[in-house]
Amino acid sequence: MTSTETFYEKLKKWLDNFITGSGYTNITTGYITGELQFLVFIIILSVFFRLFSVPLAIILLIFITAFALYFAPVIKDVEKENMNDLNRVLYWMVIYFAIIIAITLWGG
Amino acid sequence: MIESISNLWSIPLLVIIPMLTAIIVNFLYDKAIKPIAISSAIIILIISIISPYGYHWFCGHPALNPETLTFTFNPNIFGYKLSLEFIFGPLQHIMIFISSLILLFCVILSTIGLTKHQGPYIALLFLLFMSSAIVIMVNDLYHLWIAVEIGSLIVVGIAAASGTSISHKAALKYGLFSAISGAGLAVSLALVLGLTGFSNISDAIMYLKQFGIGEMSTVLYIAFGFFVLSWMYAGGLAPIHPLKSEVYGASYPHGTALLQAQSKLMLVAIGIIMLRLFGMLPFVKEVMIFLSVITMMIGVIMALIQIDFRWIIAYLIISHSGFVTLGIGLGTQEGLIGGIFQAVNDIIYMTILLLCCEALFYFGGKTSTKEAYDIAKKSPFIATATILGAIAASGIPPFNGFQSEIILIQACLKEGLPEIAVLILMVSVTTFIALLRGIYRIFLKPPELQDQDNSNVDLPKVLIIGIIIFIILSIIIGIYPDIVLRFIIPVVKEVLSI
Amino acid sequence: MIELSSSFMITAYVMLIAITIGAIAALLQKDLLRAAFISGAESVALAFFFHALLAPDLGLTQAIVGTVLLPGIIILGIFKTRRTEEE
Amino acid sequence: MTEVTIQLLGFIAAAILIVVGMGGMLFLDNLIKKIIAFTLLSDGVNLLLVALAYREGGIVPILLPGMSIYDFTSRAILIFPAGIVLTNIVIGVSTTAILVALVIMLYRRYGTLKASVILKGERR
Repeated sequence: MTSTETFYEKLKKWLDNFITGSGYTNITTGYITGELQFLVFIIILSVFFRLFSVPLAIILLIFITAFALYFAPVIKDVEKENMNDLNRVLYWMVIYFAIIIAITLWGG
Repeated sequence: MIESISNLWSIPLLVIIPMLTAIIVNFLYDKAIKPIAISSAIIILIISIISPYGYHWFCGHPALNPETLTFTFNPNIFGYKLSLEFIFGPLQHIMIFISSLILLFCVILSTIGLTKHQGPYIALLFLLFMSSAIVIMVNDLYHLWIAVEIGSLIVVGIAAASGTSISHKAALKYGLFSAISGAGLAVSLALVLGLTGFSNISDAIMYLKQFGIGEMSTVLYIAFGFFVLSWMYAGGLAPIHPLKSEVYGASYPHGTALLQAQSKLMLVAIGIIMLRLFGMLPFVKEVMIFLSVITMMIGVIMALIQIDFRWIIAYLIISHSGFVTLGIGLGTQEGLIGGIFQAVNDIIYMTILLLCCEALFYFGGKTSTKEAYDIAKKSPFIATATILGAIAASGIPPFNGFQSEIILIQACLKEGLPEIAVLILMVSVTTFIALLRGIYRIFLKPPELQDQDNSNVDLPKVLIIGIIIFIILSIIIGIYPDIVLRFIIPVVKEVLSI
Repeated sequence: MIELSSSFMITAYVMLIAITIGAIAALLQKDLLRAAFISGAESVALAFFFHALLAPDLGLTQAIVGTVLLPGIIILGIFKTRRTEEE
Repeated sequence: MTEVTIQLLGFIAAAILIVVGMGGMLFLDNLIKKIIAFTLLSDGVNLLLVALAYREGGIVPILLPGMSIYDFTSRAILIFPAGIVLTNIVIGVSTTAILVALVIMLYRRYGTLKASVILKGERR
C-alpha cells in the first residue's frame, strides 16, 4: 500500500466519523469548522509554554499537534464534555473543590 | 470625589422602586399591570439618567487608625467609619442606564407577549434589574453576597417561567448550583471578614495593604477559590457554563436580554472586586485569564454545532463574556477599559440579536434551523436587523463591537501575549460564521414546500422601535466610542490607583 | 460566670455530636419523611449551639425555621411526590 | 495542643456540616435528598459565621441599662455576622421552597425523583 493510499484511507475514516451519528446533514459544516477551530485552539494554547522555555515549547507543540490529529475528530469529545448533563457539571465541580482542598493542605 | 456624610437620594430609589413595583404588580389584575409596570420602568430610567454621583451608607463599625494600627472604639457616631455602602459613580451610571433601558423594553414586550401569569413574571423582571443594580453599586461583601443570591434565585424563576420541561430542568440545575455557589460565597465572605475584620471592600483592601498577608495567604487563596466559583456561576464561565447557556436558551428571548445584561454586570462587578482584593497574590490574574480563554473558545465552538438559533445566541453570550473577563483578568489599564467597554457593547448587540429572535416567535415560534425558513420574504426588516446585529457581534466597523475588541487586542499585545490577540480574532470570525449559518437557514433558505401561507404578521411596534434604538446606539458607540469611554476611564484609573 | 461558660462548653460538646449524627443519619435514611424529621432534629441541636456561641436571637430563629418551616416545605414536597427513595 | 474552646468546637461542627452537605449535594441521586443536603450546607455556613463572631469572655450584644458603653463595645461579640446569618436563613427557606416546587413539577412529568434520569443530558 503506497503512502498516498494510506493517506486517502485516513481521510475517508475521518470523514466517516463525521457522517455517522448526529453530525450528518445540516450541521456537518459546523462540525468540521468546530473541529478545525479546536485544533488551532489547542495548538495556540500549547504555545504558551514558551513563557517557561522555548525549546521545550516547540517539542510540546509538535507532540500536541500529533496527538490532536491522531485522536481526531476531537469535536465529538468536546460536545460530550459540554453536555448539559448534571453529572458532567458536578464532575467539574468536584475537580474544582479538589483543587481548593489541595491548595489548603499544601499551603497549611 | 468629595466624601460627605449625607446620603444620596437616588440609590435607595433605584433599589426600592423595583421592589415595590414587583410587590404591587404581583397582586394586580391584567388591566392595571401594564400602566404601573411601564411607568415605573420609565421612572427608573429617568432616575438612572439624572442621578448625581455619591454614596449611601447603612451602618458603622470601629475605624482603623492608620498611624497606630489599632481599632478605636469610639461611641461617637462620627468616629465610626461607615461600612456598608453603595456607590453611584460613572461606571454605575452607564451600566444601570443600559440595563434599565433593556428593562423598559422587556417589560413592554412581556405585557404584549405573555397571556397569563403576567404579573409574577414582570415582578421577576423588576427584581432581576434590582439585583443587577445592587451588584454594580455595591462596595461591601454583605450586599454583594445578597445580590448574587437573590439574583440567582430570580434567574431560576425567569427560566422556569418559560413553562417547557427543558426550562424547568434548566431552572432546577441552576437552583441546585446556586445553593453550592451561594454557600461558597458566604464562606469566602466569612474568611475575608475573619482575616481583616472589615466587610467594606475598600477598608479590607486598606487593611491588607497595611498589614500584609504574611502567613495567611492560604486563607486568602481559599477565599479567592470560592469567589471564582461564584464568578464562574454567576457569569457562566467554563467549565460550568452548560448551566448558564441552558438558562439563556430556555427562557423567553426578551427575558434572556435582561438575563445576559445582569450576568455581564455580575462579571464586571465581581471581577473588579476580585482584582482589587486578591490582585497582589501571585497566579490570581493567570487563573482569571485562563478561565476566560477557555470560556471564549468553548463557547464559540459549541455555538458552531447548535441547530437552534436561540441556542446559538446562548452559547455566543457565554463566549463573549470571556472577552469581558479577559480584560479584567489582564489587570492593566487598557485591559480593564477594554473589558468594561466590551461588557457595555456586548449587552447592546446581544440585545439586538435577542429581540430579533423574539420577533421569530411571532412567525410561528420556530427558531430551529430545521423548521423555520424564508422569513426574509415575510419581514425584510427583521432579516436586515439580524444581519446588522451579527456584524456588530463579530466586531466589524462601524459597529460597537469593533471598538472594544481593538482595545482588548492592544492590551494583550502590550502585555506580551500575542496568542490571546489571535484567539480574540478567531472568536470574532467564528461568531460571524456561527451566526451566518443560522441566519442563512432561517431567513434566506427558500421553502421546500410551496403550500406556505403568505399571510402578513403584525409585529408589535415596540419591538421594531427597540431594535432600531439599539442598532442606532450600536452605530453611535461604534463611531464615537468616547461617549462611553469617558464614563469608564476615570473609574479604571481609580481602581488601579488604590 | 465560670460555671456558665463550662456549662456552655458541655452543651457545645453534646451538640457537636448530635449535629454530626443528625447530619449523617438524615442523608443515610431511605425513608424521605424520616430524613426530613431528622434534619429538623439536627436544626434543634444547631439552635442550642448558636445559644452557646452567644447568639440567642439566631438560636430562636433557627429553632423556628429549621424545625417547622424547612421540614414542612420538604414534607409537602414528599406528599406531592413519593415517600421512599428508588434503589 | 491548642486549647479547646467553644469557638473551635463551632468551627469543627461547621466543617462537618459543610463537608456532609456538600458531599450530599454532589453525590446523592435523589432530588429531595439533595435539597435536605442543601439545608445542612446552609446550616454549616451559618454556624461558621456565628463561630467567627464569638469572642472568649464576651457578652451577648444587647445594651442593658446601667452598662457602660465602653465596656459594651470592648466585650460584646461581633454583631455583623448575625445580620448575615439572619439573611442566610431567610434566603435558605426561599431557595428550598423554589427547589421543592420545581421538583414537584418535574415529578409530575417524569414520575421519578432520580437526578440521573430527570437531569440527563440530551441533544437539542
